[in-house]
Amino acid sequence: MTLLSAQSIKKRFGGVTALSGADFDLRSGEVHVLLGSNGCGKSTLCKVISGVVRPDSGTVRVKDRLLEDITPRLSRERGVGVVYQELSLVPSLSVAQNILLGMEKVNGLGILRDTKNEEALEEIFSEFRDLFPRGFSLETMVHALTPDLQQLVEIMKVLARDPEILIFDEPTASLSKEQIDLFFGILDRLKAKEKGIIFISHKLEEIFRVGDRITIMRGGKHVGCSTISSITRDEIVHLMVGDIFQSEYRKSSPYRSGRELLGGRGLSGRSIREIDFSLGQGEILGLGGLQGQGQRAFLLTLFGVEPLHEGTLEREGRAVSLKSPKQAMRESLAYISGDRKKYGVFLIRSILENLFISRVILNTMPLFRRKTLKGSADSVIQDLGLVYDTLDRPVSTLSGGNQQKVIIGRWLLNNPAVILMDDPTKGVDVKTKKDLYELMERMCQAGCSVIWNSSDDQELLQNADRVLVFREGRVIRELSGKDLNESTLYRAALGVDDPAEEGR
Amino acid sequence: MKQHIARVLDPTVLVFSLCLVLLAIGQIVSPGFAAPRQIINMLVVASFLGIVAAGQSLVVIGGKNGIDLSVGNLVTFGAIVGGAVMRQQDQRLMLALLAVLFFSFLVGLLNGTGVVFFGIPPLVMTLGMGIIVAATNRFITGGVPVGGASPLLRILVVGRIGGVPGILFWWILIAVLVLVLLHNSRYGMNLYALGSNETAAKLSGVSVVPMRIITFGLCSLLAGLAGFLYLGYLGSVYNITLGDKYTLASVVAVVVGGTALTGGVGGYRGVFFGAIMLQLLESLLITLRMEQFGRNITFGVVLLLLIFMYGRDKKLRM
Amino acid sequence: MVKQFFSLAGAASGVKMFFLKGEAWRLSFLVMLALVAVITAVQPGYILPYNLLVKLRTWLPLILAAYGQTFVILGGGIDLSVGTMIALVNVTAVEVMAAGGFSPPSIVLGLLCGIAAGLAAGAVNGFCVAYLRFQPIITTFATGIIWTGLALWIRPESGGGVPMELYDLYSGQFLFFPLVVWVVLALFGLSWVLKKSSFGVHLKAVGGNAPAAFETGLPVARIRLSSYMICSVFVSLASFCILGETITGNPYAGQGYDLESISAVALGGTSLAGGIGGPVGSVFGAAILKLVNDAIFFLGIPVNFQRLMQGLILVGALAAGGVLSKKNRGKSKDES
Amino acid sequence: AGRGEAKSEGFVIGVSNPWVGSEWRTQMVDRVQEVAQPYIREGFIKEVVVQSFDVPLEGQIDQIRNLISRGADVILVNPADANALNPVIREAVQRGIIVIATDTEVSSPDAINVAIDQAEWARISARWLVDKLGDQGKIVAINGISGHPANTARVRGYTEVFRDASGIEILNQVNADWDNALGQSTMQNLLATYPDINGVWVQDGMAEGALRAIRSAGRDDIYVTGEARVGYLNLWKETGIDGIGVANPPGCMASALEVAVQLLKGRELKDGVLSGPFGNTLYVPVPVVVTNLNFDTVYNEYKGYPDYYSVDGHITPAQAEQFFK
Ligand SMILES: Nc1ncnc2c1ncn2[C@@H]1O[C@H](COP(=O)(O)OP(=O)(O)OP(=O)(O)O)[C@@H](O)[C@H]1O
Ligand SMILES: Nc1ncnc2c1ncn2[C@@H]1O[C@H](COP(=O)(O)OP(=O)(O)OP(=O)(O)O)[C@@H](O)[C@H]1O
Ligand SMILES: [Mg+2]
Ligand SMILES: [Mg+2]
Repeated sequence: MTLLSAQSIKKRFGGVTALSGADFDLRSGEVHVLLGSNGCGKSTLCKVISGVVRPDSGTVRVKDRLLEDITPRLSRERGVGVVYQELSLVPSLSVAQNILLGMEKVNGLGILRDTKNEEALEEIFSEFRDLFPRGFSLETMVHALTPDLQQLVEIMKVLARDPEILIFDEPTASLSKEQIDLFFGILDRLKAKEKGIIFISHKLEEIFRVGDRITIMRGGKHVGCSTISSITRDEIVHLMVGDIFQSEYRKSSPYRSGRELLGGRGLSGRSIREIDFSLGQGEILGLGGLQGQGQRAFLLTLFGVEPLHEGTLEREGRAVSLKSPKQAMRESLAYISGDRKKYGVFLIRSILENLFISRVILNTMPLFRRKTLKGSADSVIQDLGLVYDTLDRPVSTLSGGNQQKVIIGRWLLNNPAVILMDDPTKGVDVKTKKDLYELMERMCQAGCSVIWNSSDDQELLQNADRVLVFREGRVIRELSGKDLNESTLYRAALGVDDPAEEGR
Repeated sequence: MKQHIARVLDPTVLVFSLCLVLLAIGQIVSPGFAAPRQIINMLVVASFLGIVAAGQSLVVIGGKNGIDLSVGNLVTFGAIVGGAVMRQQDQRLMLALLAVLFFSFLVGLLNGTGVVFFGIPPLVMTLGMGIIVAATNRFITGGVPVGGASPLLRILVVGRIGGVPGILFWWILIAVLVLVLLHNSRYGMNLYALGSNETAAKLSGVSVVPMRIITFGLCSLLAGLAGFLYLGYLGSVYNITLGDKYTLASVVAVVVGGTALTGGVGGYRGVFFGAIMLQLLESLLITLRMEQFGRNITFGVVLLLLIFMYGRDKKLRM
Repeated sequence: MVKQFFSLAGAASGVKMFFLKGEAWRLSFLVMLALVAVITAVQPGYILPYNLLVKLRTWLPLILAAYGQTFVILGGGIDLSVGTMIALVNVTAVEVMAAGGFSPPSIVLGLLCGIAAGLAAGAVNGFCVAYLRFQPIITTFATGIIWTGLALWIRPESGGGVPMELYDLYSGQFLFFPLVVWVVLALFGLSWVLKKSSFGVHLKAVGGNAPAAFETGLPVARIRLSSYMICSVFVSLASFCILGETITGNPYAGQGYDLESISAVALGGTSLAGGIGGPVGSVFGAAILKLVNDAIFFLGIPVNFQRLMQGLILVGALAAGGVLSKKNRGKSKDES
Repeated sequence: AGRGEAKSEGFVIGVSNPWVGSEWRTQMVDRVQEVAQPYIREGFIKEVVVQSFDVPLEGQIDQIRNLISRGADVILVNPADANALNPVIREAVQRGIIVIATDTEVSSPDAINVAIDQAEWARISARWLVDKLGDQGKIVAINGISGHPANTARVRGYTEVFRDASGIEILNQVNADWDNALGQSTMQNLLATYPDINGVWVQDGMAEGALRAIRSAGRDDIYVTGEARVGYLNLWKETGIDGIGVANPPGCMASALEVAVQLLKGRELKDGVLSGPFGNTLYVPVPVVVTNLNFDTVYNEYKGYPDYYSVDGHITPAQAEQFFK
């Protein structure tokens, strides 16, 4: 039975088209996987279904009933439950309050019926109890929980509503292996109860493990729908990225060992442990492994944001202590993040300001003329192939890819020696990606070095001269030369070859 | 097309046009309202608010619920300290100015420290600091103001060059400095970055803590300076609540000038005209012989309309 | 290693829970008791039931205003118009009563009209903030100006010939206990109800993370609107207390109550960012503000130091609260 | 101790002042303490306890209650409202406390008021203005806080006078909240709006602001009323205007103290000395009216005082006795 169908949904955010006519349907008793590259509109589609985003056009039907002017409240009443990618928890409320939020059992006066509520909580929590630390109480405030536990709370919250249609937007991204196993167990049971499940994940093995059908999206609409059993990985990837990605890129000039630009011994911090590394001039050092294993923390530590608890950091042989981004900038470090909305861009400010903020901070003169700034940006803008109208426009009028170029430009203006890149191609299209790869190669030839964290293994292997594989905050392997291939990387990331891991 | 509309609704343009409209209405109902002399009079009255609002806009642009409710008391403080140090003597003018600037800056640093290091919301931190400053005012004066403006200060403020009183030159000078500070200085670029995205600002090298503290300092400093100039206008301090009216008025001028209380946008151009607009409106309502209640209601409604145009929060449902 | 991490987090959350379990008012309660003790030490008569009762009568308006303000702040807003709303309610009630010659029915009608005026004002505030998404601070400041205008329109100056009976009513007894004692008891009762009700949780959810509350399906706008309207009911009651105490129709009644009520809320341990705290603390916060004044008077502190002490105590208490809550504050709503 | 018998440890005098914003109030409080000194020395008065703070109406009620707790025998209040304090005054009087209101009159039958007649005070300068203008001309008025009883009485006073002078036209009346600075800017506005003003009726510190505005607009053809404050007198001297300054004495509370002393001594008021709108007011005379006729004398007497100082006066014990049987 078709539980849900969405037809030709369109949605634009300002200048960006998030959905350009997406179709989707969900049957009862299936896990329907939604797949597509970053920014292709998966989350937006889910939000349209749940009423958080109001579509420009298109229809959503639940059990053949048209949902008009959907609000989250309405969709919930019609049996839709969503685990949002960015979670929808209230940090200052307790776990129990969050789980039951909006569906507490009350008496006629609006007073909570404690025993009933507790029963409901117990029922849901019993399954998850083992995953929570000993002594954990449901009265704990959500903000005190680690991200993985918060994710579990969000899952419990949806289960508590016992919806017929469940949407899970990248729920496994921050979960550990045991947590994921439990989650998949739950999915199986929901399936058995004839619920319809939409599951979003970027991890192909998960998709093949639990999916029944798959819809692949690209550029805001679906480009294919099939049962899992009748599709191969290659076909999926092909559908996801299209034909453009034929020309295999590979960093051409190999790393010529030169001076060490940056090096560290025994670096430990909040989420990194005893990391040794050395970065030679002209080298691209990749950071790999599963996501969230300390790669970002490592970069942020190098950039002076996260505190370094132990170990020494050397810049061209000189011991340095970097306590703030500003100090790191003075040592010619640059930090480019792919999570530009949060870490990079000043959406409401002009392109000019976005470009020059760091340059101006390093200037000796505290004053400047905007005209002069504009002039001095020319070469960098050309280098990047930035497309813009005037530099005084807010950066939010640019597309994501161009916004990303602005951030890269910001750092190029500082003539960096070491570029730290934190998943810089997130939500960037293929052409721009390729431009970026070539730019980095040119930078390396000009004497820079790059440390490159990427969640895209393909990208990592194509660009890096060496890859440090992270696991639980440690570097568990260094790959180079012929080891730079997907299977080695994958095995290392999962700890397959690591004798220490075997006993676990 | 959309961009076209956006440009028409540019707060500075809007507020400026509103000023012209108010002048026109005033001139029609009461000929002479828009006479140069009257305009200058209104500008003089607006100037003090304009200077206080300059500081206020810095704090607001810096974001994180930035607001300074101690400015009114600092205006009084500036006038009182200025008068007490100057004791009507020209040779003590510089000393008095420096004292005012130094101590009001210090108050601002304390505000900033409370906000940054103790996590006190700016609203209550500055409210509490306002009480302390008011108390200090009382303490300095013992309830009875001491000293007064020196002749030179009076000339500098109310003396006229070509019919234009000195205070307007000072205001323009301060406005130019603030505009340069906001749009052509490292500080300004950092401030806007901070207000629009603190995390990104930090990762771009902005020193968040000093920036915030200094911004509160500058705000207080400008309020103190406004008080000092006000002393020149008044001659002596008669009333230890004389600055109170500037506290919320400065916030209103900031909002009317198109600087969102959420931070990161706006600037002094709009606020400059915002201060003038408020004064024009006030004058017009008086000229219309509108009774107090009518003035209040009109004023409130105009304010709500302006908020409707550009003082709104983001939608929850996108 | 992972397990170890968990238990650390668990211990930390235990410490945090101690402060955050909605018990921030404990601190304010202690401060309040301490102030009473200090005053009693120099003025033993202070703690006599008669005196405390009389005190309660003058404090009640601020207590009620702060109580109402708490709802708005918990929901993520702020109301700078409570002071002028007090005036609007006051003159409305007095005018209606006067029209009826202060007969008992007209008094009841006057009170009802007063509440209606308050509710209307609260509804306008709430509508602008919740549905039109106006920024609360500046919006309620603007509406506050309008309330003053309306109050002046209804009654340009104070007076109204309110009979002494109204005072007798306010200071009188009701079911063996003074009326004001009942009111305070009712406030504590209501706090308990709020804590135990789903509305209380929803309000905090909206104040703590409005987008999340919305995504969860809570009627965010309606909740914010009701927070303003609930506030206006308590503000109306505050206005009636002032009326009972001053038996005057006064278009300037309630001056200063806006900022003072906000200070009381902050002193009571409620986060001005919304989502954390509760109205009980505000009762104590309001009492602290009043007690500080009394302490200053009875300790014989010179007039010129009084305000200084007041300011220092306010900032000091806020800083202490800030330090405490900084240790256990939730990730602030929008880190960006 | 009841009235009429001296308390062995002396009487306690309470002072309640709900607004500390102006120097006039400071002078009022200072003056009453000064006048109490001789009585304190002779042991008749034990102490003067002051509650002086910016408070709203209910705050003043709280002040009075604190004074009751503190054991005051007399409470001198400068009331913020004519009616609002009646209940608390009754509370105090029921406990045998003498309550005297000053500056503004309260309607409570339990208290007496000792004050100058604000309406008459306003009439003095209004009459002067009419006189100077020769019964012909356009004037504006700058008032204090709208709704404040003293302001209302004053407006009533001058309105009567101007109404009776047929050739006088009031162009506009604006409230400047007894704020010197606001007075100055309001005057600027008015000048620009009405170029043909002949006279300004203005009071309090606002008068100085208004005069400054008029002078800096280069107008010397406008008659201005004013209040006898040192700053105003200085400006008067400096500009050489033909002016008037009517004293509104901060010493009124000291006068109230003198009356209280008589009451504490057990004396009774003569019949018929009480008058006023509520029939409970003891009017004391306006101490000084400064015009060009006596300007130099007054100026020389007050020359050394600071600008904010009001030309003052209060009744002497002997004058107080005149009111009593
Ligand atoms: N609130 C918003 N305002 C503006 N643009 C938005 C908003 N939400 C999403 N977008 C844009 O819409 C597009 C689709 O985003 P969406 O989050 O749906 O992608 P996604 O497929 O979920 O990506 P990911 O795999 O990274 O989660 C993106 O280009 C994004 O930048
Ligand atoms: N939080 C936000 N608020 C407002 N607008 C946003 C927000 N996030 C993204 N946008 C809008 O999204 C656009 C850029 O987002 P996005 O990353 O989706 O671009 P894109 O379509 O992926 O472009 P490209 O193809 O170059 O990657 C901008 O036009 C901006 O208006
Ligand atoms: Mg997504
Ligand atoms: Mg994109």
